[in-house]
Order: sequence, then structure tokens, then C-alpha cells
Amino acid sequence: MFDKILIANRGEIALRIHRACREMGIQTVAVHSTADADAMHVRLADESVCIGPAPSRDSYLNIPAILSAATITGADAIHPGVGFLSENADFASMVEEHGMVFIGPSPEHISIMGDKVVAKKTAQDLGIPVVPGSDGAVTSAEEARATADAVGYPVLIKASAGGGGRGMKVANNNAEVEDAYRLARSEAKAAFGNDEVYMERYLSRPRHIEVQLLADGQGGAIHLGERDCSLQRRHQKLLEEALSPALNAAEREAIGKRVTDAMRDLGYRSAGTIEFLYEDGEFFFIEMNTRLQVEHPISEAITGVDLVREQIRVAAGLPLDLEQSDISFSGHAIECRINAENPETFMPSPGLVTDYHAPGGLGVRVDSGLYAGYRIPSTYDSLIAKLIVHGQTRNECLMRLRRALEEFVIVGVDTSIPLHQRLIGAQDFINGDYDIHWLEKFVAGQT
Amino acid sequence: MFDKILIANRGEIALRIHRACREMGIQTVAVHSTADADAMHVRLADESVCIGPAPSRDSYLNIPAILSAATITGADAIHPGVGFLSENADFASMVEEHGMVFIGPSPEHISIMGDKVVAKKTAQDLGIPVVPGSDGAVTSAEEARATADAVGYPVLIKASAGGGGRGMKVANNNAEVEDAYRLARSEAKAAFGNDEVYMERYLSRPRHIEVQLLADGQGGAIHLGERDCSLQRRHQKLLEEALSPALNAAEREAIGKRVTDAMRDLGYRSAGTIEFLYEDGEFFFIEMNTRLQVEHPISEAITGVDLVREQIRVAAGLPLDLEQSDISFSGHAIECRINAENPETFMPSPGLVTDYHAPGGLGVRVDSGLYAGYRIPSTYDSLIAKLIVHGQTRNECLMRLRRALEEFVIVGVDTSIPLHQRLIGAQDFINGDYDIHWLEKFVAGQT
Amino acid sequence: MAKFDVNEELVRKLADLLEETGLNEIEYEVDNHRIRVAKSAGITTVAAPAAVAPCIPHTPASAPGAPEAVPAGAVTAPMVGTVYVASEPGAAPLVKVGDAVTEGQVLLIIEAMKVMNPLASPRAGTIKQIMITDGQPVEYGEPLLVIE
Amino acid sequence: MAKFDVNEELVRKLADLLEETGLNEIEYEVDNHRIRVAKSAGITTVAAPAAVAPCIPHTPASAPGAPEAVPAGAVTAPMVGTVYVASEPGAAPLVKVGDAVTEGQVLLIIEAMKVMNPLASPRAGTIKQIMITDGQPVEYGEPLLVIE
Repeated sequence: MFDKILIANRGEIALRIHRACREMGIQTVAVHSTADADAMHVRLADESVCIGPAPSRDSYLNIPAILSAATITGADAIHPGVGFLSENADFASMVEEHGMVFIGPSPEHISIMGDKVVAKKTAQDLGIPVVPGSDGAVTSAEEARATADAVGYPVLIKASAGGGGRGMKVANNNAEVEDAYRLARSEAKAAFGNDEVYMERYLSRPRHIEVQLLADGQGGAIHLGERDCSLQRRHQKLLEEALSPALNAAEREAIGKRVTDAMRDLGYRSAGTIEFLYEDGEFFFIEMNTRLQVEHPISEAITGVDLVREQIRVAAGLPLDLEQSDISFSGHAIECRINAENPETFMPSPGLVTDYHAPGGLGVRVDSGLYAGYRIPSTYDSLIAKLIVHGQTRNECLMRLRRALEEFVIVGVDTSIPLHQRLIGAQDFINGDYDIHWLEKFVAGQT
Repeated sequence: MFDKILIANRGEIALRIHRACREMGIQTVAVHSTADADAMHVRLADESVCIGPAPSRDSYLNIPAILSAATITGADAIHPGVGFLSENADFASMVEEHGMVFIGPSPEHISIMGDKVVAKKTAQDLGIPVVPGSDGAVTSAEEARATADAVGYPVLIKASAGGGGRGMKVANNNAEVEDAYRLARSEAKAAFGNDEVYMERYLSRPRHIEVQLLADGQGGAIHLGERDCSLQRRHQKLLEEALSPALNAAEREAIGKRVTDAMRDLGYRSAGTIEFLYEDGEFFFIEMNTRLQVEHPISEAITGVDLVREQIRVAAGLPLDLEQSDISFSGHAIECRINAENPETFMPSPGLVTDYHAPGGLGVRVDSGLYAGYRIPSTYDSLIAKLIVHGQTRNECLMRLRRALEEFVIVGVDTSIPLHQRLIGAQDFINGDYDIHWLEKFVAGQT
Repeated sequence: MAKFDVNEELVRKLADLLEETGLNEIEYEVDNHRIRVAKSAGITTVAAPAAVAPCIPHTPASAPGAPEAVPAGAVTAPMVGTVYVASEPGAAPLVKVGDAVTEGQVLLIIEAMKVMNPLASPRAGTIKQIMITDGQPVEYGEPLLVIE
Repeated sequence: MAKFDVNEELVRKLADLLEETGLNEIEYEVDNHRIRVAKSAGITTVAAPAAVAPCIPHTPASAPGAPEAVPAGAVTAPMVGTVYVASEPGAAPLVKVGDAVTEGQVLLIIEAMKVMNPLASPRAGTIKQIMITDGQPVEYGEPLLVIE
């Protein structure tokens, strides 16, 4: 096992990694920008090194500085955390070239999943379902009908040269497909002077559901169930829950087996997440995140597995000591991402936190680097705390979440807590009846 | 279910009860002394009533004031918490006479278990093991030998008029018993002018192990496993763990079944705990606590059951919706009782908490009414926070506990945190090798 | 914002009170005027969730944080209960503002646990103010009326 | 927002009052006007666990909290690495205290990722102080030497 790990990140995730190391008896090195000298994880780490000025490109994205810090502190592994360099294949290779271990998958797998086209192709080859469609252009009404039958309705007919919805038609059945095809072509012609069109399955109100994976690259691969992350605004997740209110046990087991088999075939090592669009019982591959995710704690809450600990163990070359049969799902968990921003205008709200008091009690976990007197820098993203609540049932979890949000005190900056409080009171959310478009409508007052 | 519960207690346990009510959609009334006007649970409760000046007898033990507060606020039930009036049968009756529900067992059961002699007799009749001994005086060496054979070695021969160890002899086997008997008699004669002696099993290094029970008085009764509370100083528990490092699954199931059957036969309703001395595989009844206990969260941690919620449900007349088969034990949990006292001298240290920061992250729970700026009154006991840590294994739990204690910040008063840190570093503790005498020796530097 | 001016004297006075009483914070509100002065840790007291409105508004008397807010000469409730201004429903009030009262004279009745407890005047004087209304619940230490 | 203008005088007045009274906070509210002045941050920062000694002591330069602690005329490390006072092992130091240096003159070498980076003097002057020793690891912003 490693003696010393350098944490190449900041904020709550750096603290999360520090905690896992501490609990494994591994020393920690915090690297930080001048703006983060007073950060919680810097205060708690065994060692800390200032690697540059506030801008990320000069500090948290500054590969030479991070590698130098690792060298002078004698770290034998680097955990990249989330964002920043966590999905940078070059960084992963350089860490290895410097004789240290990159706590994550192989550079090859990072590259594959980092390229949308290659990733989709790879997923398909591994038997992971992707959005079905025509292979390139569709050149006749007959072909359109045949493609539609193969792809399944509703289908979207899109101008190859298209954009902005023009030259885009939806056909809901056999009767509509040929007209839709002709209309799309003529519109495409008129709009872009090019009537080439292609087709793919049309998803009207999908959910964002992702499966958490853990693999050791030695044949060991398990999944920790799914997370429902459909509640997004501008592609930013605001609240996640596990398990998804939309899946039943059979669907869960089926998709879980599918992706774990795929990861075993790929020889993937480390934690990873495969994101899907889900509609009417079908999953469609979006992308794979070859790193830890912000919302990983809700999977920990329902399985009891410490994901960062396992990630470190497999990076050290140990085989997974968990099999799928060891994983059972208990209760329900929800994470609220608490941002330093105005809950109505979403304007970032950095500054001095004059008072801070986290909620406690049964089933409540808080991951946050905040403390009274801490000044939130304006340079980085606005995530300042994660509130993770677990309950025996989804309803108990919701009641507990309401209670915990009431107790949460963050004074000095605006936070998204009032928005979370509104959100968990919304009937659609309480019913678990939402898709990836719902939150945008909700904040716009259209639900 | 109740609409409004009055919490007749203070401190962290009042907050604990408030949280359970909140999560059940039940309104709360906090009653408090003038010294607790700024207490966390008073701030959080839906309503609050000042019931008297600081001294407990005028406030938290002031039955008329508490009942008046319940009347004017229209509470339909009263939760007595821990200590104060929680085991006062008269209070329980008066609450019922006033047409409100006492959240606890019947006054009869409180009385029975409140009388040491009656309690031991009742336990014996219910088939709960008690310390075996002679029925009164032993009048001959032959009787002494016979009794010893029946009671089992080692046996203690004690002067009926005795005290201070005089006229007290231990016999470890058949060969020693008759001499020991004669010696005890003559010493007793010399010391007290009365040579009457009696005998009971001698326990040299017992552990304090208690079983958590939950019963509905309608035939439903389960146990949530045991807690090992051997680490005591002056009969004050400092740290508790569940499950006990000393028991195996078979012993656990056996004693668990024994006490749940007993509670079913007794017709007991509510949460309760039966405390045992445990030595060499045998359990000996000490007493039954007919209330919630301070250390209940470790049982919640390993079973996922919310004890206060269940206590409220059965008080409302609902049957337990849990059967023994629903209870499984996952991982290991430890509670540290953090007191406002000097970690060496144990001098109480009330006063202003200038800074407060609770640890967070995976597997960490904090139950505390503290906040930065809170003034700990000198009138009440020194328990200011409970740190409850859960891990997949006892070792993971210990490592996590070490990490969490490092993060805990309480500035302005002395706390027992440094003692807890020393304690969890002690080899005997790490090995789980301790009895009820160990902590006294440890703090005296004799381990 | 010209009309918004600060009474410096008041601030100084409260600052002195902080010194004198060893308090960390004094908050004072009269109608739409509110002032709060704090020293050292005082500011962090807001680090706890804000108090929700109690069924019985927290009177300064029950909050040691601000004892000076009990009017001088106030008679406070010796117990939790329901206060009545008359000896029986419909009867005339025992006392009204302006009345001269003697020591020991019954001022109000406090019902607790179905028992009517007469509240005797601690001293002779004149009723300057009555802060409660008939049948109102009161908590321990709540000011009931002022005698000068 | 035009109507929302701040009464600077008032703020100054309250600031003075803070000074004079030794308070940490004054909050004042009249109708819909509310002002709060505080002088406090310091005391609450300790609410986080105390910093553990870093492998490289935190230099003020890396802690924006106390920039004034960087000596005037100090040259700070432009990168993380290992600093050398000579161009090669055993060679004479590039500069010593008392030396006059010209702008652009190499003062020290900082090794980062096996690359030797010469540190050129930002200006002409005299070496007043050298704060590092040969082969010492330095973090970004750490003061190395002082030129006057």
C-alpha cells in the first residue's frame, strides 16, 4: 500500500480524499494555489505545498508544478480527484513516467472515453446500448421506413448540415415516417442548400441515470447500483438520488450486469461511471466518466462501500475484495449540491463565511471544506458543501433531508439551500416524476 | 400518530428527539430553564416554553410546570428523554391522568425495574440469568461446599454484616471452599461480632454488556444486538461499541432471544435496555433501563433502525413493523461521549464555546447542541457532544474514529477529546481486551 | 437616508452595559427600531439556526441574554400557566392601570394544573402597565404588570 | 440601484464607535433601514482545525492572509522545486550577501522536473539577505533573497 498520496485537487473532494487516506494510515500532501492557503484540506494534510497563483491553469492544472511538488515531498501516488486533471491522459502518463502511481484508470482508457466518437463505438462493441440510428445518410423514403422500423419509433429525421431545429422532423409511426422524411429533406434543402438527412431514435423526456462501477483490471468488476441525476440546470447537477425512483430491481440487475461485463472485457481498473439517458425502460449510452464523481457519496450511503478507499486499493494493485454478491442496497440516499450562489438569479456569491453550522444526527453526512471565517475564493466553482442524507425509505430520506436543510447554517454568502428547500417540496419531485428537462422548467416557474 | 410532542429534557438528547419528530412530521414543544433559553433544541423547536429557573428541581424535574406547559401548548404526548423524569413512574402516571401519552413503558414496568430487589426477582422469573448465590445464610462447611458446587467457582463468601472487604473470601475450587468458609466466618465474627455469611458467584473481570430491546406491548419484541459499555470511570460510560468484541454470533443470538422472550412475556412496551455483567461466556443481570439510552446511536448505526422513531410509533399504539428477521448487523460502531471537562483532572469546564466545528464525511455522525457562541451552563451534566462513527469492520471504525477526533474543534472549554484520542491508541483497547476495571486503571496510568 | 441616524449615546450605553454585565451581546427592539451590539464571540451566536417563533414569545426575562429588557418594577410570572385578570369569568378585573395597590393584594390569578394561584403584589404602589390579557398563557419569568 | 446609496458618514461614525467602544459588531435598524458594521473575521477563523506543520513551512508569500511579512525587495520563487545556490555541485555560490548584482544576472538555480531553471535578477542592486540554503525545496512564492 502507498505511504504518501499527493492530492491534486481542492475543496470538498480534496478533503474527501484526505479523509480516506487518513483512515488507511496513508500520509497526505495537499497542493494548493495561493488563494487556497487557508483551505480545510490544506490545514488537515500532513504536508502542503503552494504550487502557484490563484488561476487554475497556473496551479491546479499546472502539471510541472504538481509533479515537482510530488517529487520534493516523496509522494508515491497522486489522486487527481474530480475535474482539473482527473481525465487528462497525458497527466496520467507523466505521473507514471515519474515513477508514481496515478490513482485512476490507465491513460489508454482515459483517452478512449475522452473521445465522444471512439467512446460510443467502444461502448457499442462492448455491448452497451447506444442511441440507435441510421449509419450516415438516408437516401430514400423506403430506406427511411426501413431504418425507422429498425431504430424504433419515435424517430428523429435530421439534416446532416442542420442545426437550430430546422430540417428536423419527428415521426411517431409508420404512417408519418415517409412524409416526415420528405419534409425534412425539402426543409434541409431550403435551409442549407443540402437535402442530406440522417435518422436516430427520438427521446422526448429521458432521465439521466448513471451506473457506478468499480473494477480492478484483474477480472474483478462490480456495480454499486445507479444514481438518478436528472435534476440538472445548464447541465449542472443540483440534486442526485440513489437508487432511481424510475428503475425496478430487474432493470437494475440487467443494466448493472451489462456494464460490469463490459468493464471486465475492457480490462478497466478503478472507479468509473457510465452515464445513460433512460426512457421507457431503455438505456442509451451518453458517456463514461473515468474518475470519481461528485455524487459518489449516495452510492456509498446505500451500499456501505467506501469508493475512494477501493479506488486507492485497486490503484495499489490489490484485487477487489468485493464481489457483486457482497453488494446489497439498503434504503435511499439523496445528495444536495450546495453552491455559493443566489438561489434565484444563480449569481455566484463568493466571500467570507461569517458563520457555519452543519446539520447532524442520524442518517446525515456533510462533505464540506467550509468553516466559520473561511473566505470562499471567486476563482473556482461554487460548490461549497454536499449534504448527503440516508433513510430506510425514500420518504424517510425526504423528511430527513427537509430536517437537515432547516438546520444548515451558512452565513455571509448566498447559497442554493433555499432552492433545495423549494425543490424537495415540489409534488413532481416527491413523486419521483421528473426528467432531464424538469428542473429548468421548475426554476423558470413552469411546473 | 401524534400531532405535537413536548420534549421534557435538554441538551443533545432533546435535539435528538426533536429531529425524530421533525422527520415524522410531528410538531415539537421545547421546555427549558432560564439557563437554556439559547439552547439549540429551543431554537429549532416549533414552540418553546420557559418552565423555571436553572436548578433542575425547579425546571426539568418540575412536574407541575412541565404538565402546565404541555396543557397550554396542547401537546398530545411527552417524551422524557434520558435521565430527569424518564424513569419516574409517578410522572408517567400523571401524564396519562392528564390525558396525554407518556412516550415510554407503563408506570408499572417503570416501578418494577426501578426497585433493585423486585427487578432481580422479576428478571429471574422471566428466565433472565442473575448472579447465582446462596438463598441467605450458609450455616455449615458442607452447605458451603454444596452451595459452591451449585453456584459454580470461583465463589465469594461474604459476611452478612460485612463491608469494606473484611469477612470476604474467594474460593477458586473445591479444595479451597471449606477453609475459605471457616476463615470468612471467623473474620466476620472478629470484625462484626456476627459470623453469619452468605455466598455468591465471584466475578473477577466482567464486562458490561447490554442488550437493546424494542417492544410494542402487543406481542412484538425484537433486540438490536448488544453494546459493550465496559469502559467506565466512576460508573460513567466514556466510550461504547456495538457489537461487543467479546461475543460471538451464537452467544448474541442466545442472549438476544432470551431477553426478547422475557419482554414479550412481561408485555413490555417501548425501547428498553437490559444491562448484564459478562464473564467467561455467562451473562448476569444488573438492571433494566426502561428508557432510551445515551448510547442508543451505535445500535442505530449497525441496524439502520431509528430507535426514537420506533419508540414514538409504539407509544402511539402502533405495532412494531419490524421482526427479528428484519434485523441484520452491518459493520461496527463506536460512540465517544465528549464532556466539557479537563481530560486529566476531570474537572468540569463549563463556559463560552468560542469556536465549534464538527467532523464530517463518510460514516461520521455527531449529536450535539453546541454551536459557536453557545455558553455551556454549569448547572447540568457535562455531556456536550456524542461522536458516533461507523465502519465496515472494527478496524475501519477505529481508523475513522481517529480521523474524526482529529477534525473535531471545540474551543473555549476543556473537553475529553484528548482522553478519547489517548484511549483509542491503547493496545488493550485496540485488541478489544478490556473489562469494567480497565478504564480506571488506564486513567490512573496503570495499564 | 438622512432620516436614518444613529443614537451614538445609546450605543455607548449598551457597550457599557456589556462591560458591566459581562454579556456578549445585547439586542434591543422597540416597534420598528432595533439595535444590536456584540462583543467577541457574540457575533457567532447566529451560528445556530434562527429561533422559530415560540408559542409564547420569548420575553427578555426568560432569556438571560437580555435581562435589562424587563421594565423596572415589573412583576413576573412565578410559574407556567394561564393568567386571568379577574377572580372569576365575567367579574371585574382585580386591578387596572392607575390603581393603587397594597403589598399582598391579589393582582392576577395564574391557573396551573387546574389550580387557581392568586398572585399577590410584592409591594405597595401604583399599577403603571398591564402587559397581559385575560386567559393568556404565560411562561416562567414573563413580565405581567408594572408597579411603581 | 440609484436610490440605494450608502451613507458613508454613518459607516465611518459606526466604525469609530466600534473603535471607541471596543465592540465587534453594531447592528442598527430603523424602519426599512438597516446597517451592520463588524470587525470580527479573525476570531472565527480558528473554527477550523489548526494547520499541521507543512513539509515546507508556509511562507507568508504563499498565505495571502499576511503578505506584509514578505521583506521589501524580496525575490520570491516563481515555481515549485529545489533551489541551488551554485551552477553545479561544489562550484562557488552564484551570489553572496553584499554582492552587487545587475538586472538579469543569474542569482540561483531552481530545479523542477529535472530541468535547471536559472533565476535572473529582476533588477540591479545589492544582495542584503539570502533566505534559503543549497538544495532546499521551495514552494511557489517563497522568498529566496533580498535585493536592495
